[in-house]
Amino acid sequence: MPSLIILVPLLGLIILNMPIGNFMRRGAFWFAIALFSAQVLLAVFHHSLAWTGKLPPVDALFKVGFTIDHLTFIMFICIGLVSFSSLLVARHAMGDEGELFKFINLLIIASVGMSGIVMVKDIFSLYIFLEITSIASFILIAFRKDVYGLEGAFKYLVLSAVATILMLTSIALFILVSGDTSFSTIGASLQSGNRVIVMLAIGIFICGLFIKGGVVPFHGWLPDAYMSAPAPVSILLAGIITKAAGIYTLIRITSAVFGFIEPVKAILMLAGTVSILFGAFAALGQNDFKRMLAYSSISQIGYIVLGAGTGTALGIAGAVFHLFNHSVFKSLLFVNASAVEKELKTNDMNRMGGLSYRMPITSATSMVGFLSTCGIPPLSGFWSKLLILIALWQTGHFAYATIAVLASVLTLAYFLMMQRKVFFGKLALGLENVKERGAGIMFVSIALAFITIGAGIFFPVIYNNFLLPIKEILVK
Amino acid sequence: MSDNILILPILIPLAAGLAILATPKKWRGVKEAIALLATLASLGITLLLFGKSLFYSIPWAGFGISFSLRLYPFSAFIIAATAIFGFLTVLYSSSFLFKKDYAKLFYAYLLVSLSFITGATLSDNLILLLFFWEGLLVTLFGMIALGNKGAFKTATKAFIIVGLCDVCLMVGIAIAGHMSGTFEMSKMNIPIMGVGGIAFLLMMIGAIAKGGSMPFHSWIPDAAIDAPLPFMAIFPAALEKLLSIYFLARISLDIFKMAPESWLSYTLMTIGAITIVFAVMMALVQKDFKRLLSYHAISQLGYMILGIGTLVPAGIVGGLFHMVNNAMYKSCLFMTGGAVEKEAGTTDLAKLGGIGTRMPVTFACFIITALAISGVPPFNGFFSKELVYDGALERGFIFYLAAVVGSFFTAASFLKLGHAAFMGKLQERNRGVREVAWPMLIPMIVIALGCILFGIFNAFPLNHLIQPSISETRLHGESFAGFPTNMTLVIVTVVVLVGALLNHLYGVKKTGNGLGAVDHIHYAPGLSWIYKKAEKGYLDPYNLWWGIINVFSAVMSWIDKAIDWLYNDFATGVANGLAITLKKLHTGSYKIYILWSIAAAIAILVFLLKAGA
Amino acid sequence: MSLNLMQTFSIFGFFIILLFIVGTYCLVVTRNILRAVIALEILIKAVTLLLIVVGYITGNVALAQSLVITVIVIEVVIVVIAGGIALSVFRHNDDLDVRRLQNLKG
Amino acid sequence: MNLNIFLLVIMTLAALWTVMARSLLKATMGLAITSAILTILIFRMASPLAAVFELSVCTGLITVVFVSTISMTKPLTHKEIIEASKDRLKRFWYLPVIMILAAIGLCFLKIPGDIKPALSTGTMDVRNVLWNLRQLDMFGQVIIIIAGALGVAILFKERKDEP
Repeated sequence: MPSLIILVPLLGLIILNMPIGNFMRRGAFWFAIALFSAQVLLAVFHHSLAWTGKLPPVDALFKVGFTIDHLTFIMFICIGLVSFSSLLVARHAMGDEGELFKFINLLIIASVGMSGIVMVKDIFSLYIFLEITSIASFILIAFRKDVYGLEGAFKYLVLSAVATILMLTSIALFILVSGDTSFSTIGASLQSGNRVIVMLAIGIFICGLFIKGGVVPFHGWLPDAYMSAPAPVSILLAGIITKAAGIYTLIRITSAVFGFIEPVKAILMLAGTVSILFGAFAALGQNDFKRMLAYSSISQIGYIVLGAGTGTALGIAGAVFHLFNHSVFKSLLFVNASAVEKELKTNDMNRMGGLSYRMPITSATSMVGFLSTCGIPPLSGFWSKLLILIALWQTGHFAYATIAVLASVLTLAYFLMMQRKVFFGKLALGLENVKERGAGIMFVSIALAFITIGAGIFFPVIYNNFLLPIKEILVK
Repeated sequence: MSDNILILPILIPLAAGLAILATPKKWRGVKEAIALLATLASLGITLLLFGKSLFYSIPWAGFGISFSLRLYPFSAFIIAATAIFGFLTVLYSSSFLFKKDYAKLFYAYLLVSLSFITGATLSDNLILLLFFWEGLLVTLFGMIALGNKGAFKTATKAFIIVGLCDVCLMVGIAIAGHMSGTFEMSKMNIPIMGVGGIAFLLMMIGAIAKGGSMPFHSWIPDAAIDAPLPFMAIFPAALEKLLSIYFLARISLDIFKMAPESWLSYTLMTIGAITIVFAVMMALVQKDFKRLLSYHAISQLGYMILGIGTLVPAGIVGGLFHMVNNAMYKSCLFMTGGAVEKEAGTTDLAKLGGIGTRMPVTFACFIITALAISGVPPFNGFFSKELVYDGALERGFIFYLAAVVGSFFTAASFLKLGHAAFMGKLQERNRGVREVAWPMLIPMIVIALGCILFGIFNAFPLNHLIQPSISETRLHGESFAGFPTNMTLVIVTVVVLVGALLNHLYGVKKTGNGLGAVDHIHYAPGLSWIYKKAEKGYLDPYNLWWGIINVFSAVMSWIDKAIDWLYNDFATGVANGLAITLKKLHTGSYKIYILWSIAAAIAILVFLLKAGA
Repeated sequence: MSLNLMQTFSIFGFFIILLFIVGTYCLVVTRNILRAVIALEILIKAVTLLLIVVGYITGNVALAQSLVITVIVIEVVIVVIAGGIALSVFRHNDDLDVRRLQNLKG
Repeated sequence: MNLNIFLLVIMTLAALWTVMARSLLKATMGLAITSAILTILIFRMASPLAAVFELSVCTGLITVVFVSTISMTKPLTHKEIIEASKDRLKRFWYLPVIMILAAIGLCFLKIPGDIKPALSTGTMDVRNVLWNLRQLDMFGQVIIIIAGALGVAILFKERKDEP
């Protein structure tokens, strides 16, 4: 069953590229919608089956088997949500049918990569799916072949290749001490001496994942890539790709392989805190809408890493929920940024102003997104930050908790600045004819805003049914 | 009666607020009607609930965080007061804001705030309380931001100051919950020692900052100018004081069981005394109706903090009674200010004057409430202040002295305000001033009557509202109703008030123009002989006195500005500096990024090898 | 570890680290996009060698081989993409200088 | 073993030459040579299949990719090459020094004695591993090749709006 989640898109990809005339090209959008729906349905269906404990015989195609638990389920939901958003925005943003067709192909490949990342149980397969996702992202960033996109793609490619090399080195060292590449074998062998090699391997792997996830100070590529990518690609990158490739993997690998040992926890928490502060301060100084959102992403990634670094069930639940929330509200903000960019032909915030008069829905939904980012109750961002804070408090990390809370004020500061420059105040010159974007983009914004609000209001339900069971990944 | 009726006073205003948001702008009068009905309904329910004790709890977020509401005399009394003020403010605003663009948003925010305040008051769980408390932060921001041009900046300032203090509250709650193992307030009992003291201090900061005590006050005077007036009449004047003092009383009397010997008691009293004196000094030199009132709103909070901080029965009862009284006369004073603003178009005292005859009802209300705030018998302010004096004297002469000095200047500044605004010669630009419409008058009259009734029949509020709110062990069975028993204190008060009057008359005679117009004496014929007597002496001492006051006020205003600078310039300056530095570090070259990564990777590896192997 | 295998591992490790230094240095110092890609190639060669050596001394030759084959395939695709990006950059800038790829900053 | 050391030395020198070579074409040649020596090493490590892949794909295909990319970009004039090489020398002569220093440093570095590699006893055929145990990797390769093809289609195509 789980292998269907990655096999169906491959099949779809092959069907999509069959030389059967222009028919597939035109229907590519609806085909992709159907494909993603199928993928999400499979995930949900499988999840409900896992609940009752009645797994159908896992197909014999992939002997390695897959992990399906509550964590993967949440990741599937995120992947589905962001892919849908990106697809809908692409339909409006892409120039012609041919471009859209290529975009959809790459989007499907990226989503296969991410689905693989969240399911695999083998460290080398993990590397392969990371590469699939990364390669799709390089091409997507360079999609328009403008000079900025190429620059962003090149920087991402170089840093990502370095990360790949680090991870492969680490995999080689793991093979040296365990003789295999599956999570369970490596995890079991880490206890048997070889401390130096093991620590070296763990450190190198974490560094590689930090590069992929954009944790400070490994983040250099991230603002450039987010900023230069075409609108739907920014949504995809910011919403899910870096989270799945870097942060989810970090949580999974640490819980399944390394174990939450003290030095690893210390590194995660320190890196998380540095990211929070660094990202927030850097965001404060930005004039470019998308670049500011990118730095804000770095800051929010910091919260996730900080929460995961506590190593407690609560901290990981908070981190995963923040990951979900971040996928939703950062996609929302990037969707709105793309709407603004498309209308105004610029991302410079100094040339905007008063857009709330002309684009009320974009303005209101951004407000929801940014309030959630700042952790204002009762939006969902509040709850995830609260969980992370409680976890920090319970584990006795008072200083980190204080910094995390104070950084919320910084978050508020830069988002207030953004909101004032872009949406409030007097209508800037030359923007009199700006209109709200098409219904498709507005639909995406409104839907994501409602998810943010809904996840906040129904937090107890989500918490008890989806977040609390995540602690099963800690039990080995 | 089923327990879940407790949700209604929270849900009704919330639903109404959301409904107003959904109403189209063009439907004139609909939003006012919804707001009035909703506040009336919640008023009815809270009155129905009055005197009952209910408890309602459903599991909520896990970890012992349940949605638990507790109604007992204290909270019942606060939510009833909230509902009354809510209703009166909506009534007042329905006329004041009638044609303003932002009326819709204002009503929505107001109703949501009412809901949150009721929720915060009822909640028995600290996390739930925090939830409502933080929600108030957002509506506070929203309401201030609705005002005029500078409002956004003021709103940001308020948001940052109050938000930072709320963070303190959050940390305090976390410590308290950690120490007692539960977040249910009725089950908590924490000794004030070591970490417990810190927890109390943090929660206290959160509580008094909501009310706007020094040094967290600086947004209130700005908001007085920038924010919509009904906001000032209900928030800093009434509801935030109610909530702030309610929570302060809860933490110091219920959760922490403070004893008078505790150092925190002295901390509280000192904060109270400083707030009283400093804020009133600032108020004295203000030249704007609303700004002057806003400093008094800060100063009066000092009496309540002082009263509760004494931790002796008289002080606590006095502090709580003062909270009610202050909410009444201060909101009424702001409403008169609003009436003046609506008619005269300004609140600058230099441009007002003599409009008392044009607006007799407003003026009458102003006189009653000004007398009440100055502590003139038999108005309500007198009785509560006497109780606070009593408590303060019991704990230390210096605190009593601060309270009396505050009283002196309060009286002096209201004499000045009344004179400058309502008496004196009618200026040309104010010819068109007329009495305001009835929806604005009714709340003022009701509250002014309340001030008289709560004064003359003070046994009713004291016996039925205040004293039941405090546990019997605190009160030792005493009752404080009736005329104060300690006649020495009464005589001192009267002397101080008379002194203030003399001082005022003298000052007016001396300056002869400007804000304290000379002619006012003739409009108050009963007072003219005192004035003549006072003329014969004290000339130079007065000048000297005034000089000292000016220097003192200048120092205070400098401190005020320094605090302002800290919030406004220093913090943003540091943040901007860091932001620019970080911007410069990102040179755009991938090589730099690789070098960062390598350096960090080496650091991580060295750390891991040291720590793990 | 038997002495012989240990010695093998040390000697190979020595040269693998040297190769890492060569690749990293070139990656950081070069001014040409294609040469940066070549530097990445050298790094990947070093990793390939490491994988093979590890497979050899643990006796997991088959596993190491299958991993290396996959790594090689991925390596080719990355080089092709990087070449494509270099070519597109050339069409814009008329040279391959990485110093002209610093427009996104701050 | 001695042959292995010899090959490793040659490979490192080839890599050095690749990096320091004057023209891009020479660098590509150097990379191909490095790769070829690596092939021999892999072969000597009892991994013939991987060696074949390395030889055909890395030594062959990647060189072709590089050469074709270089030929599509404008080659520098002779004068420019000389200018550039002077500049290169300035930047790259540190590398041999660093390498010698690192080599000396590494000689003193003791490999920790407690390394216990997980020795495998079973002998499995590589084809068996590849096709029966690691099908997921094969699946990944298929997807990656599709992605690469799309990349070629998108990135190598001339932009329409360009003159």
